[in-house]
This record gives sequence, C-alpha cells and structure tokens, in this order.
Amino acid sequence: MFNGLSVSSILLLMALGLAITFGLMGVINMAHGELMMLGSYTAYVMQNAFLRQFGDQGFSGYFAVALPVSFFVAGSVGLLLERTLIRRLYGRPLETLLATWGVSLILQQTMRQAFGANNVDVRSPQWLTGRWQVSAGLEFPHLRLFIIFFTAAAVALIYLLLFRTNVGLKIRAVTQNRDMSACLGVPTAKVDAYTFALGSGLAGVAGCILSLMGSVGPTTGQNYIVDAFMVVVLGGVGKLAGAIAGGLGIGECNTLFESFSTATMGKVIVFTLVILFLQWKPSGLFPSRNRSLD
Amino acid sequence: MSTNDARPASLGRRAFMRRAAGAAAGAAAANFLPELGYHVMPRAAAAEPIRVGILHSLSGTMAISETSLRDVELMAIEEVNAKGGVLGRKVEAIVEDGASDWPTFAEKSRKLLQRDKVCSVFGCWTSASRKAVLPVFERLNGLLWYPVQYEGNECSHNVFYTGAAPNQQISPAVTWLLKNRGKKFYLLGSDYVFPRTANLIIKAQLKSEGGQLVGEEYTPLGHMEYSTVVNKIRAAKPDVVFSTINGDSNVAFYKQLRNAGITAKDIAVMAVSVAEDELRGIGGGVAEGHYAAWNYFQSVNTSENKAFVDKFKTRFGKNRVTDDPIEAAYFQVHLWAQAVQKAGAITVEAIRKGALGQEFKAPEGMVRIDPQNQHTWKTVRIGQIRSDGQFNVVFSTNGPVRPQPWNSLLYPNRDCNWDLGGTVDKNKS
Amino acid sequence: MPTSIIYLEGVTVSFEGFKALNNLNFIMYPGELRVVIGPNGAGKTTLLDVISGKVRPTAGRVIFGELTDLSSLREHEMAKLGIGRKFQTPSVFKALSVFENLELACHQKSKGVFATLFSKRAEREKIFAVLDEIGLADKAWMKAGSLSHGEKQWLEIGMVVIQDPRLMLIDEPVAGMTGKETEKTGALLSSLAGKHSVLVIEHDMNFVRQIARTITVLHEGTVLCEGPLEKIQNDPRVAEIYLGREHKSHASH
Amino acid sequence: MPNISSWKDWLLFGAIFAVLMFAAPAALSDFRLNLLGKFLALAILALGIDLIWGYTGMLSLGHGVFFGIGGYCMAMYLKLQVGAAGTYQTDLPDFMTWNGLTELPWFWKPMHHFSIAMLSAILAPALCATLLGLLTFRSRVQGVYFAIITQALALVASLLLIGQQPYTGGTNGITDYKAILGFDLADNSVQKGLYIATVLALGVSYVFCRWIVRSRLGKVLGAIRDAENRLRFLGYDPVGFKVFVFAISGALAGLAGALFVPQVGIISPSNVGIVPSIEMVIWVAVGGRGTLSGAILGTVLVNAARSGFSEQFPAFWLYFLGSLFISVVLFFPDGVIGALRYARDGFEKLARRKRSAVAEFEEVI
Repeated sequence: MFNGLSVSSILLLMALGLAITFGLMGVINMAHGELMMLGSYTAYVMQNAFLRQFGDQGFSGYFAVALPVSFFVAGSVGLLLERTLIRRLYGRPLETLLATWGVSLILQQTMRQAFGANNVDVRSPQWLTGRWQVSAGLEFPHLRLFIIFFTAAAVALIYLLLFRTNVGLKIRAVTQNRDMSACLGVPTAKVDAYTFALGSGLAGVAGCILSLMGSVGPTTGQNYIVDAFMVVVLGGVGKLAGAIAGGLGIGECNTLFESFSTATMGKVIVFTLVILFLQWKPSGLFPSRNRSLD
Repeated sequence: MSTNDARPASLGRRAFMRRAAGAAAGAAAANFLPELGYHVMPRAAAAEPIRVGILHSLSGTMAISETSLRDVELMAIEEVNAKGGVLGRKVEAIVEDGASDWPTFAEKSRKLLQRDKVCSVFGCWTSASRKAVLPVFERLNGLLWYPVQYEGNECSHNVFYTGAAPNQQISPAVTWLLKNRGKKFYLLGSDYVFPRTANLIIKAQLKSEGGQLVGEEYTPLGHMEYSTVVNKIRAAKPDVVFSTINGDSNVAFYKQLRNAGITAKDIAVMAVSVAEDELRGIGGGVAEGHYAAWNYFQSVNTSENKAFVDKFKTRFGKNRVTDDPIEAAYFQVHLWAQAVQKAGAITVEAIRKGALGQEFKAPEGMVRIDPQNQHTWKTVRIGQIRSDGQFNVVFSTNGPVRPQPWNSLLYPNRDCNWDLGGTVDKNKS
Repeated sequence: MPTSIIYLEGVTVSFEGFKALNNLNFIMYPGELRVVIGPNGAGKTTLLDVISGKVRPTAGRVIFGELTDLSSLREHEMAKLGIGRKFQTPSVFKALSVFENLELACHQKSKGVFATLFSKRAEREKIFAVLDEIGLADKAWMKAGSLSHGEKQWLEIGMVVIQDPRLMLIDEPVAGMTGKETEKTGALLSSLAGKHSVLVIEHDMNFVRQIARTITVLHEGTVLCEGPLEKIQNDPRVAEIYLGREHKSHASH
Repeated sequence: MPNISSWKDWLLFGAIFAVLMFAAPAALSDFRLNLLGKFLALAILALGIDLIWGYTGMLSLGHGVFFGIGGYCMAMYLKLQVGAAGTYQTDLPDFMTWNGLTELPWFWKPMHHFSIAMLSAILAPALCATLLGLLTFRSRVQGVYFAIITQALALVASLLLIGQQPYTGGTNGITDYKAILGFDLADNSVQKGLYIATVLALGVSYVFCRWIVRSRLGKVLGAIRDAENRLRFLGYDPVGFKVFVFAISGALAGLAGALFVPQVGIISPSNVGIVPSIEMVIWVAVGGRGTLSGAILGTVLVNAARSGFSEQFPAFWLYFLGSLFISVVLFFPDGVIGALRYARDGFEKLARRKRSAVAEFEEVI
C-alpha cells in the first residue's frame, strides 16, 4: 500500500511537468524525459561541486541547492525550446512530437559527449538515507517519504499557482482560448513561453529527485517518458486532477500486479489495461467537454 | 577484385540513385564517402596493413559499456603496432558502430567481412548482438573475438570466446556462496537470455549441492522501480540474492535496496554483470560489501595488471577504471597478434589454427585458448565491493580453469570439441 | 394535416448544468422554409446540433419524417436519412479541390468503404450544375482551403444542395457576404424550399426579411413565439429581447 | 482531378522499376545490394505509414509491432527450416532447447509451410490492426491519443516478446537461418533472388496504394484528415475507412517484415519497440508524407544516410538524425518531394501550398 503510494508519487512527479506542457498546452514534448535527465545531471554537478567545497561531511547540503538549480536549468532549456521550436508548431501536435523527439536525440548525444557514455553516481545526502521505524517489520525509507511529501507539496503549489494567482489565471485563459485572451491584452506568447518553462522546470526537479532512486546517464530519460505520458493520458489531458488520479491508478495497479506476477508482466498488464480503458473513456478519467466541431 | 569491387559498385549505385530521384545524390554521396575513404587509404600505405574490425555499440543504450572496449582494443592494437606490428605489417582497425541494435550488428559485420575483408573482428557485448552476427561469421567464414562472459551453450568454429564461460564465473560463485553465505538463494535478473539461462544452471546446481531456491524474478531491461522486488526479497528472507541484472537497472536496484535498509550484512548480493565500470554509476558506497564474480578486477595484484592499469589511466584519464570485459578485450588483441604471428598468414583458417592453445600473460594472469572448444582458460575470482568502487578479492582459484561451454549438470553428455567436429553428443555419437 | 418533416418534443440539452435547450417543442412541415432567430445563447445552433445528431438530447424525442426517432442514431446515419447541414463557421475539406468537396458530398447509393473504393468517376455534369449555381465553376480545381470566406460559405451550401437531402439545416449562410451575395443566397434558398425543407438560422434581419415565411424566435432554449414576419415584429416580447435592438439600430440610420 | 502528368508518372515509374530490377543487381556489390534490398523492404512499410499518416492524418507509433509480427512469422518458418541441422541436432529451434522446451508450441507448428507463414505474415498484422482499429476508432480516439496508444502498444509488444523467451527467443530474437524454400540463404544468387522479390513486392504495393489514394476512397481519407467530424454529416462513417486503411497499412508493414528477415538474417524485439516505430515515421516525413514516392524515397535516403554516417562518424549520427527530425518538421513539412515541388512550381502555386499545410493529393513521382 505504502509501496503503491510511493510508486504513484514517483510517477506523478514524472508526469507533473508533462501535465502542464502536454495537459494544459497540448504540446507533445518527447524531450520531457531528457529534461528530467538534465535535472539529474544538475544534481550530479552540484554534488561534485559541494564535495570539492565542503568534503564528505558537508556535501549533504548539495541537494537542497540542486533542487532549485535543476528547476532553473531544465526550465531555461525548456524556455529556449519553446522560443526556438515549439512556438512555431502550436496546433500541430504530431509535428511537435517528431521535432521534440529530434531534440531528445540531440540532448542525449550532447550529454554523452559532455559526461561520457557511462552512468554517473549521485549519492543520497545523509538526511535521506535513514528510515522511519514505525514498528517491527514496518519501516518507511526517508527518501520515499520525502518523495511522497515533495510531490504532494508540488501539486499543491501548482494548484495555488494556477487557480489562486493572477499568473495562473492568465495561463488558464491562454491555454483555453489563445485568440480571445490575446484580444483581452494577455501577452499570450510570453505566457506560453513561461508555462512551458514551468513544465520543463518541474521535469528538471523530478529528474533531480529521481537521481537518488535510479541511474543517471544519457539515456535515463527514455526510461521515464512513456510512463509519464500514460499517466497524463489516463488522467485526461487538460486536467491536473486527472494526472493525480492517473498517477495513483497506474502506481497502485503496477505494484499490485507486480506483487503476484513478474515485473515484466506487471507492466504489460497495466499498459494493456490503460489502452482498454481509453477505449471505454477516450478522453481519460477527467474528460473536459467542449462544444466545438473538432 | 577483392578491394576494387566496391568502388565501381558505388559509382554504379550512385548513378542509379540519381536516376531514381535527383535528390538522392546527396545522401548517396554521404553513403559512399566512407567507401572511397577506406579503399584509397590502404593503397597509399607502403606495406598493405592487416585490417581488423572493431564492432561495438558506440551509440544507444549499450554504448555505456561497449565504448570502453573499443578504446582498449585500439590501445592494444597500438601496442602491437608499436612493437612493429605482425608479420612486419601494421595493423589497421576499422571501427563500426553496432548502435545497440542487433540487425545493425549483422549489417556491419557483413560489411566488415564482405567489403573490408577483415581477417578478424573484435566485438559485441550482449548475447543478442553475438547471436545476430554469428550466422554472418559462419556463412562468410570470418573470425569473431568475443570478450564478454556469456551464458554458454554455444560452440562456433568462427568465434574465440575470451570472456568467462558459466563454469568460470557463475558456478564457482554459487559454490562459494553456499559455503560462505548460506543456502537460501533468490535469483534476480534482467529479462533476457543471459539471466534466464544462467539461472537454469544455478537452479540445477542448487539442487545438486543442497541449496534452496526461495524466489526468482525478472525485470525488464532499464527497469527503474525496484520497491516491489525489494519487498518480495524481504518477504522471501534469502541468504543470498544472485543478481544477473544488467545495465541501468543495477543502479536503481542497489540504491533502492540500500534505501530499504537491506545491507550486505543482512542479505548478500552476488552480481555477475556488475564490474568497476558499472560501479562508477552505482556508487561504491551504496553497493558496499556486496559481491561480484569475475576473472579480473582492477585491484588484481600482478605486475602485468599494474602496467595495464597505469597505461589505461594515463591514456583515458585517471578517473576511468578497468574491469573484466575491458581486460579481456585488451588481451584478446594480443592473443590474436600472437596467433597471426604463429600462423604466418592472415587467412581465417591459418589464424584459427595459430590461435589454438595460444597463451598470454594477461593482467588477470596466464590465459590460454582451449584447443578443443576455442574458449579461454581463465582464473576465477570473487570480489567484495569497497566503498571506493573497487573490489577486495576474497576468493581466487589457483591458476586458470578449463572453460566448459555446456554446463555439466544440464547437459551431461554434451561437449564442444573441434577435434571431433564441434558440438558432440555422447548419446548420439 | 401532413406529417411533419421534423418534430422535437420536450427536448432538453444541458452542458454541465447550463441548459442550452430547455423543454423545447418545435415542428416543421415538408417543403417549408423556416427561419430561426434569437439572441446569442438562445440555443439556435444547439437546435441544429440536436437535429443533425452532433448533440444527444438530455431529455425529449426528436422525430424525423415518418416517425423515425433520431435520438438513437449517429451523425452519418442521419445524413443518410436525408439531413444535410451547413455549419456556422464554414468547414470544408481544405486540402481537397472544390470539385472533390462536392464529389464527396454528392448523393450516393452507398457511402461504405468498398463502394467508395471501387466507385467510378463522379457525375461531372451534376457537380458542374451545382458549381454554376454557387458560382464556383471556374474555381473547380482550386484547393478549397484557398477560397475566400464567402466562397467557402457558398461551397458548403453547395455541398448541402448536392446531397439532395429532405431537410437542410443552414447555419448563418450569409455571414461575411456582401449585400449582392446575400441576395443571391436568399434567392437560392427560397428556390430550394418546396422540394426540400429548409431550416435557416440567421442574424442578418435584411436577409430574414428577404426569405422569411415563418419565423421561430428562440429565447433561453425555448420557443418564445412563432409566425409570419409581421406577427413577430409586432410581438412586444420579441421586440424587447431582440428586434427592439434591431429597430433602434435601424432608426439610428 | 485531371491528372495530365499521369502517363509521365507511369513512364518514370517503369524506368525506376527497371533500374532497380535489372541495373542495380548488375552494378552493386553483394553487400550494397543486400543493403538496398533491406531499404526497399522497409520502403514497403513506409508506404503503409504514409497511407495512414500522410493521407489519413493518423500518426501511428506502433508500426514496429506490425512489422515485427510479419518478421516473426517469416523467422519462425526459416527457423523451422533449419531442422536437425541446428546445434542440438533436434527439430526444435535451438533457443527452445536451452530454454527447456521439449516440444514445439502450437502456434509454431503451422509455420512449417512457407505459404502459411507468408500468409500469416500479412494477415496477422492486418487482423491485429483491424481489432485495435475497431476498438480505438469506434470510441473516437483521435490524433494524439491514437499516437500514444499505439506507442504503448509498441512497448507492450516488445516487453511481451522479451518476456516470453522460450517461445520468441527473448531479446536475442530469432536468428541463424539456413535456407528458404530449400535454397541456401548463404548463396549470393539466393540473396539476389530475395532482392528481386522485394523489388517486385514494392512495385505491386506501390501500384496498389496508388490505386487506393486515387480512388474516391482516397479522397474520403483526405477528408478524414482535414475535418473528420464534418465528413460524418455527409453520410460517411469514418470508422470503417480508418479501420480499413489501418489494416492495409498493417499488412504492408507485415509484408515488409517478412521480406526484411531473410535478407538481414534476424528479427528481434529491438525492431518492435518504440524507437524503431518512431524512426519509421521520420522516413516518411523526410521523403514527404502524402506522396507515395516520398515515402519510398525518404526510407532509402534516411537509411542510406544512416549506414553511411554511422560507418564514418557514429557519434554524430544522433545529431544528424535529431536535426533531421527538427528541420524536416520546421522547414520541409512536405519533405524532399515537397522541396522538389517548391523548386519546380511557380510562385502562385507556392503561395497556395503555404496556406494548405498538408501535401497535395496529385501524385507526381
């Protein structure tokens, strides 16, 4: 149960950025995984910097710094991406898909050139290596607890941002009706850019955190991308609540099936179920109705 | 004809391309640039160099491991050339990228053999890539030098196996664990051929040596979420996890195992696909105290090894590490050179004959190509992971062990012996 | 009295709470030319959506011709029954030529996969007849996407005409047309009435005056009143919610 | 639409066909010919993708699956041809033996016959596509959703193939064949024969596709791409059309797979997964979607470039491929063919195409 929750939170973390770029803006960003990969490498770089500065004892602090930095790094790459590429392709999701796939290839190769083909080692800071002993046999790793709470917090923040602030209002306005908001004097281009940057930044943070769970290498991103998309699609594009539900659903199912079959079959079953589910509810768990012809 | 055929061909092809569609010319040119490159260059050299192929994944998921092999093979070739080459001729390597894609491996090996007419190819890592190129080498009668430990069950006239056969890595590891860490085994592997086949052997061995199987699990290559697996392990309470996980997943597995508070003291993980190079990505700290079985560790204490490691680090940077496949890739080049020298010719048949029984003082100690089954006699070692990502050798056979491509428990009557025409089955013959 | 061509009984359509149609009753007879007017949000387009099957009524029945209940059918089935529709924003197949647009719309025995796969070339004269009617003959081979807004309107009307449906649903046919074009459209629609039943939605009151025989006024999803132009114009409620503004604006110039 | 250029097309088509058929085998080295044969096999698959993406506007990221099914059917046949000649002197494929299988699984049995293998190589993918299509299109799953669903399909399929090692050979896939229809695959003349067969198959497929897109059905497909929902109100049910074209496209992919395997000598999950499926799409995009000739041209060009580049500087292949994706999408939405047309056409025509983002229908090879 806790397990499922933790898996779900990780999935959701991966999908959060996508829920914004894909969910709200309708941009199929195949390079999302690579943006996460950038976040992971940021963590790696920060760690080394701290090791050089403070040695083995002091380096723990690096993570606190790495989080915002990775957000910034991935975010700015995302910004660049939006400015140069994606903005030319609004309303052409399939083209965007192909172009961003190209971007992902380039990012991978760049990192390979920069850091070598090998995985790099990101160490958990001490304060995340412990475990919380509830009772004999029942104990929660701090790291997983941290991820769960962090994800929850992130979701909460995004909600506040989207639904309680002026910026959020603008974002929603633009994503719902670009032309209309343009008429109302909303700087749509700007908003688009920053929304995308926000999504990308979140990807970066996710990558930064996942570097404590998994490997950090040029092809790391590939391992996450499909899962992330599945979450968003299952949840229903355009609804943040959907992404959350999707994450929980897939996470719980995955752990469930995996526990009584093999990991491979678990994955197969889950994806098959998602596919079938989408037959039954084509627009996901939380469909957003509209009246337009197409 | 041998080297000429390709150039007129290319022209013909290019001509055809232009007829096919004007725009084709560009890419066609891109396609045939290398061709011209390859076939002009040798003629320029004084004595025609001996061409060998190097075929590893330089891009894609397997690049992580295979690029190092290319590096060290080129290094070894330079050493050979520095000593004046073989048969008074320089050795020229033609590097190809298998791109972690098995059909590409097949395509490239065909190119190396048919177009570049190389007399030997050093290459491959995964069983999949080896299986993909095997038919090509057998058809076109090429010679493949394969430097990675593998699952056995193979006996090809056209391959020299310089990595460990199961009986030189897996079986001794199991025996050692049973003696030193306990009887209850949990088998965990990536979902592909090597782990599944290896586990067949291990299960057979557990039966015969009184071990107990408490769980078996396979995860997809690149799997990242091991929490459920870890829980299963915790529930099964094994003494040992025998891990045949390959690639990225290792990182996730060790990190999450440690995270769940399971250390080497509670449950020991014995890995056969985790070497120094992988540990750089995992972090020694996380995997500290766990084991790996290999024929070579960077920490092996031989003069050859010291020289090898120094050379490697000065050449590729001090933070690079050597490991078993790298070492095998290194010494197989030297074995090959000796073989050619002995053969006195560069026909596949001559080299093959020359290689049989060939010995070399490798960093891991003396290695010897078995004259019957074309695998390699190697010393078996078990290392315990240190926090610095290196190994303490905790067990070592005295002297090289004879390779057995077929496990004696699973295939009691089967053997690979080219004196008797390859795979022999005592039931049938 | 003859059987109705279309008959809506107590139809309600609600989008997430908002009632676009509210217990609407509406009837039309064969050969009739009916104009539906009403302020924005009165539910005019929704009315067409219900009849053409784009939207399913939340409650009520929709009867087409001889007692065929539409509420269970899908769009293409309704189209086959003989309901043709022109959309508010002209939607034609941009990448196809004008000719091909009409060819697709053209009435066929079957519009199934294999029928279309093996079908011979289209009846050119029939298509060109329509092309002349809508004045696009010279643009037959142009991509529909490159037509002007007005031309697209015409093309789409043409597509409805060539379908030869029993009931034509025409949503704002003269939006973005010049006065001359508007008149021409009016003439065309009037000429179609009789052998087809035509249901037109329009804002442009001049146009309404030109073609209107019976007018239905929708307001907040229900029929406010119905009758000939004079009756409507003299109805205070209508004046208040709708024509009132029209009158003022006319008075002003 | 009046196609003045029609007879010219056929002339050109005949010329190229003749060149591929007779000139190429004479001119090219065995290695190059084998390579070209492989490309042309893939070109058949590209035709299929063009039908569904270029003409109907549905992006399938799961064509690797159909290709795989075709390939595996053929591979099963070839593997069974090996018979007792294998390592274990048993009639069982070697990988089954070392995975502890003692008898042939039921779905392998019929593959002893070439005809059945070939037939299922084409029909099985078509059937698959039909089922998925019926499910997906009836529930009006469109555009992006379809792309992602098919992508998931590709992932599931490759996972399954890997997981069911005793029956599929796992990651290794199925390899090491000896003969086809009794001919030794090692023999160069046999390889030439396979090449010829591929050219023929490609020719037939091309004519077939051309016939489809020139029929009224072809126009319906275009209408689906432009405004599917509008089409419903003209009395067409898009579902049937989409399923039909999806099935055809699947069948073509299967055929391609069946021709690919004996020439390359291996089929494995790495041909089925997400990455290959996406690359297949880019071939079409590069050549110019919405034009059959573009699909073929693109496939040959990209693959030729790939083997060329990766022979020379592997590291940069990814950069090249990546920028190819981007530049095609940004600057050549109509691919090479489109670019050629730009060059050929007058400005007035060019201006028009700018307005209609998608490639035009008339076929100019």
